[in-house]
Amino acid sequence: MGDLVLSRVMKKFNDNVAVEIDDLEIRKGEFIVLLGPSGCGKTTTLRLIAGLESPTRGEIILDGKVVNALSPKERNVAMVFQDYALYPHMRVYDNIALNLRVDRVPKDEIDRRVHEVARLLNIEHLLSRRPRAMSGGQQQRVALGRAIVRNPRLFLMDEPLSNLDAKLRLTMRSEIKKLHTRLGTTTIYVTHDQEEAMVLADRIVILADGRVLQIGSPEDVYENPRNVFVARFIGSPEMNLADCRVESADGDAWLLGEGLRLKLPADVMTRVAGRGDLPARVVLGVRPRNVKVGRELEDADGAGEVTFFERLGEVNYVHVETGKTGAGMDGPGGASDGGVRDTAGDGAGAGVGADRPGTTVLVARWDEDREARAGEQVEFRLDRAHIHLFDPASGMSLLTCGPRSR
Amino acid sequence: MTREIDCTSPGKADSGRRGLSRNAVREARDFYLCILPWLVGFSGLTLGPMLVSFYYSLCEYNILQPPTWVGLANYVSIFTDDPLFWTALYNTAYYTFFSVPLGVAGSLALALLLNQAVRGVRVFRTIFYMPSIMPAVASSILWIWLFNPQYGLVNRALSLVGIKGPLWLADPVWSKPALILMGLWGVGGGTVIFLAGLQGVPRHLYEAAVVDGATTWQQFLHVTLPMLSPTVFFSFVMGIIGSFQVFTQSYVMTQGGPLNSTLFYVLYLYRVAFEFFQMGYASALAWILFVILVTFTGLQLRLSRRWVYYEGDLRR
Amino acid sequence: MVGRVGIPRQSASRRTRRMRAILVKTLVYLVLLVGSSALLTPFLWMVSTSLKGYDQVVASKFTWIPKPVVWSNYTRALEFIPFWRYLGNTVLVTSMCLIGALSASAVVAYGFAKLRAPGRTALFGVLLASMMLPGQVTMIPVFVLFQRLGWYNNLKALIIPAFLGGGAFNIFLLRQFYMTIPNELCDAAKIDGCSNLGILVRIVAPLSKPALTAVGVFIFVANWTDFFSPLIYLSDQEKYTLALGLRLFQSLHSTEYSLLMAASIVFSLPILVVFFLAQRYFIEGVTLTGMKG
Amino acid sequence: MRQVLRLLALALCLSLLATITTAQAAVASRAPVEIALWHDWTGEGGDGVVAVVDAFNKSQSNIVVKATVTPDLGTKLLASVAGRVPPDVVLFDRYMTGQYASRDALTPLDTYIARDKMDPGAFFEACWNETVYRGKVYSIPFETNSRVLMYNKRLFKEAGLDPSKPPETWDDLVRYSHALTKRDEKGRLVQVGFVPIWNGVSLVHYLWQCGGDAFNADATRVTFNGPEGVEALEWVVSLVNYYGYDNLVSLAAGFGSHLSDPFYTGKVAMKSEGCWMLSDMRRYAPNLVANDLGVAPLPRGKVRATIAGGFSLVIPKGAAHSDAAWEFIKFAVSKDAQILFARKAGTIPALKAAALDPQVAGDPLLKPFIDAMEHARYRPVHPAFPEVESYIYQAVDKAVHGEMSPEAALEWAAGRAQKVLDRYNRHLRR
Repeated sequence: MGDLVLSRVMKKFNDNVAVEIDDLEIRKGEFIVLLGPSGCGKTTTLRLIAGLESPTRGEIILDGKVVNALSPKERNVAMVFQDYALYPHMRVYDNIALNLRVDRVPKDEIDRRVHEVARLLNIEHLLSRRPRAMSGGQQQRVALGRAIVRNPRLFLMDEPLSNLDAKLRLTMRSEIKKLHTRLGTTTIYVTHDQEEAMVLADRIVILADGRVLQIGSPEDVYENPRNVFVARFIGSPEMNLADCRVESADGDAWLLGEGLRLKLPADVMTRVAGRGDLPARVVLGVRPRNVKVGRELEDADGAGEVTFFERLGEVNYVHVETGKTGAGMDGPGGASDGGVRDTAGDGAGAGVGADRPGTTVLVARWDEDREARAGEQVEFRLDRAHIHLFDPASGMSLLTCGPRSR
Repeated sequence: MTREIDCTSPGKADSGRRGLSRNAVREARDFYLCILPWLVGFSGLTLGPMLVSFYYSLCEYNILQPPTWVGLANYVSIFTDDPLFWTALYNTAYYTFFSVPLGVAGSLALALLLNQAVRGVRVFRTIFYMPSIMPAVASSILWIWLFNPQYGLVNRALSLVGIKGPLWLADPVWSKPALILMGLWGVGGGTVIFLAGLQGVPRHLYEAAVVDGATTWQQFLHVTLPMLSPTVFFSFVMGIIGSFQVFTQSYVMTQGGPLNSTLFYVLYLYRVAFEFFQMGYASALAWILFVILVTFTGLQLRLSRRWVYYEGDLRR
Repeated sequence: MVGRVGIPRQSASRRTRRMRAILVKTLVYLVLLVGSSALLTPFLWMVSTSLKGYDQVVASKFTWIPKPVVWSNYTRALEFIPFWRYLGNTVLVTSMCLIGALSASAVVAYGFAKLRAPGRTALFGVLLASMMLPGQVTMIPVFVLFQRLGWYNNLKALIIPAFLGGGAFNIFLLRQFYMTIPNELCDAAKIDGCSNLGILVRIVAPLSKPALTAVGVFIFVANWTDFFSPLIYLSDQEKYTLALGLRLFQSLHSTEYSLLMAASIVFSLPILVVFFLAQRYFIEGVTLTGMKG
Repeated sequence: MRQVLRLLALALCLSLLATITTAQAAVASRAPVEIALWHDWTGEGGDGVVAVVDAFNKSQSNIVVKATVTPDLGTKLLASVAGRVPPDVVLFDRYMTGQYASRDALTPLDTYIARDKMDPGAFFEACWNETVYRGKVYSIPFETNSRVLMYNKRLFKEAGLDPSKPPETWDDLVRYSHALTKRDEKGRLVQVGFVPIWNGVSLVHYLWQCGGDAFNADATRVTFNGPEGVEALEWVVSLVNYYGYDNLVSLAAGFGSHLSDPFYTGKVAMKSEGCWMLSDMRRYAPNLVANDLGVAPLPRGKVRATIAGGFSLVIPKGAAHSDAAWEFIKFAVSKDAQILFARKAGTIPALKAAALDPQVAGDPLLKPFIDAMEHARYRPVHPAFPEVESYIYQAVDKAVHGEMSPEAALEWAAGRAQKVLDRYNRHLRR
């Protein structure tokens, strides 16, 4: 039994369903991240757990007890708000001490605990300031302090880092992680930043339109996205997706897309869900890091023209427009095969925009030391072990997972 | 883009609407506890008298004797045979149409002025607030003098720019504008509300606006005004309710004249009730005014959703 | 606008900015001075009249400075009516009403602004509607009601209603201000274990200090100057308030102008003092709600 | 069982009530009855009321009158009658007697009058008649006032008029007014003679002087739009037009003279005024009173007429101590009390014997007012009259502003007023 269970929980505002979660179990001490784009219901979920909203139906079970009817205080949860929600008229000390005062904790005990927390968060020197007179990072720490000081059963954090600048965000991120390790309190953390989720989470819950799309460890959701949405949402740069036709030739399955064709290896075929056949069309997904690009590659899956070189310093990426190439491609179907040639034709003129129909942009890691030039012709090859196939109609993954956590 | 489960089935959705969760019940209980004093006061001291006055409006009632039922006769004669009713309604609408927007704008402008960090601003604020507590006798004497066609300051000022001022209070055309002008003298009361409202505008919003290169005017338009919109809304609603019930100035200064040009609705109602002892008829007049105001306010409430911004609005 | 131009022009722009600031400030002062002297005129006129003898009051040529200054008008004014007794009554009624109406409206407004409940919108409409019937027609029924309740000729009639809601105007005003307080603060307080009363007392009320002050001033002024309720509910002259006592200076056919003005000034002074003291809250709480960043 | 309980409770209540009332009665027999008198007189008049009350309280030991000054007396009285807590006796504008009596809000006093043989003839006729509604007496006149012409002798001299010969007729009044009018180089008025629309003089006043009246004898028709009314209004309008309405407005108020009448400052040479102004005038314009004030009967149109207003004492219906109240009324209209009040307040006693007593009539300034009582008229004792009069005022307003001819304005007002009168009469008959 988990520490926290959401069972058949639904929340409606007027007639709009904001959240509908059939089953979500969170174990004691876990760091769970609710991840999703804005408006997906993650904050509402958090507020339901906190007791700030009541579910329209369903049960919220904390430690085996249904807590629907309990107030936030009775649930003993602490929450860190996106805008910190520090009380502007109170000094930092009072901000942190308020919940202890409400609980009628003795004065010297309050004093001891506030200072302890302040020490932990390095804000002892700020105790007599007012929130307005502090930087965002400092306010953030105060907000954390307010949550920590009461030893809650659950930490709820609602995009706590979104108002900080990039650098501070990284610092606070690691501090939150350290804090969690140290305190071991079950934490539910809401964010729309997948990187934050990957770094912090024990498990990630991906939400869209109020529903859970996938739950899993960071590497699980990264490696085995259950559908296109998750696939695109997790990982940066985004996973490449290409519409492909499936063709069988000589008992092998081939994928044919814009400027690309590749033979599906046998191990992928065995992972096709239900061991059935692939549909006639699929969406092929592959992460940029799993695409190898070079001037001339052995066993290239396709070729294209570099349209953009993205320098990030540590890692560099190229954008390759497939299906835009001077050379024809070999393949079992010959020149007439594939959508590529149907629309783009051969030798399409230079200067054509990348969004031109019939071409696809493929983002790939660039491992060479030199910069790629725009207009450069390259070949690419996909890492067969890390390709994903999705059903174009439902968006669901067509492959069963490799290492599944659940 | 993709969905795992497809959408709601209506049956499910309905089951959620029935009843409230315990937390919602608790919140509702707290709500009713909070408003209890008002609820008691309203139902005990306001609702009863309101209903009684409605009953009176269907009666011939002279206060001194028990009312006698006449049905809709009062309403019928108000609408069919009472030119003064229309006069009073027109005068009041005229007054409201000008005095409310001018009053709101005036108090807001004054509040902005008095929110500046200038030396002695407290003294200035007190001075500007003074007219709204000035005893009616003193202020009416003052304004009668100010509006004096020959010696009054208003016309003297006008003559400086070559305009021959009107008779003001003694001229049926200018008496209402004169009273509107006089009403603006008391904007200090509304200013207090705006001053309080200005304290709620977070400074960082201005900083953000300055960074975005906003001019003072743009800052006002895009920061101050939206943040003050609840106060502006309040002032408009109260302004309309108040000015439809305007009474004292015309009662003290012009007694409705000249030529009934300052016969405002409530002044007329007052006369009917307390000079002619026709409380039934006056009550009918009051209920017509009530319906007008309820309609107006309802309209304002509806419109307000478009332009009033509440930082702490509740999701429902 | 000026802040955005390039570096070479920055010093010049700074100068224009300073010039503009000075200009604006001068303008502000000018407007304030002109405006306040215009508003002060009647008050000075009252002061001047209050210090004049009979002959000067009606002199065809108005003089600002009385000659001689008749200070005794003030002592006479205070003796003309039982001033100190009326002052005591007024202070009693006003302070009770202030306590009652301010606390009641603060609580009721909190309900309307921050708590969800079925019927809330409708009740708010009723609250607004309750201001729309002119008092002239409800006066008699209210009088009869109060008389039946045994409040006639009793200060209860003036005080108890203040505790029952504190007036629709004040509730509405405070509700509008509460609405501008971010809900996150209330949520945070809920998480911190505050009850709704706790949220009101610890969070919402302190953050609404300017608005509460404004409402307090309104309540004070309204009750201090209220003439009508004491008039119809009190029949013992010993129970009269100052506002009512002030009317005793005006008789049917003649008026003691100097005394009336002297008494009016003494009557208004407390209001001005209260306002002067209270209004520091209008600027003290500068941007308390600076929430973000 | 429940029945029995209810009966028991009832019995208990009744016995309690009985105990209380008997206890009260017991107390009452020992202590004097306290009765409440409401009035709205302050200043000299207020002192007068206090003097009479004090004298009454000293004169006997059974009744104590407690006088309360109530500003806005009308409203408060209405509320208290509606709330069934009226005072025992009220000093109120006699003009209101019809209003209240027709609504059964006053105690008819005929039994008391008969019992104590009070003589109606001892009072000025106009005063007494104004207390009679449908044959019953509802109030006892306490004081009265008439209107006379006050004029400034100095201005008369300056204009070459004989201060010892005030205007006798309307024509004189117009002639004098022309002579007394001064304008500056821009044509603005600096001084005027007589202004017929000032000092709250109703058209009814001029109507009477033309021999007309507002209603016919049985108060079924309004008659103010008859030839007398038209003549009166035409006269008023022509005099106003002579000055120019705009000019009059400009003259009416200035910063220095707002506190009192322009008569004090010599801007107005003649006016119609009641005796109540005398105390104010003595206070604010002592020199004028001492040296230049002339007082004469109002000039006549076809006949002489003045309005006689004033205050009466009434006992509201439902008053707790009407007998005691009557005792006070009797005292208050006794000759001594009447003289006492008149001397303090400077008004005319309603009791003729008091008014003609040298202590009162000896005042040379008051004497003309008392003399004028001979031609005194009073407004119709009919509940419709205030509303009817409001239309008469509107007619004057329209005519003075030139919106309608006097005739048309009166015709319009009569149309509205007749409806009002009919409505009241219909209702009264019911």
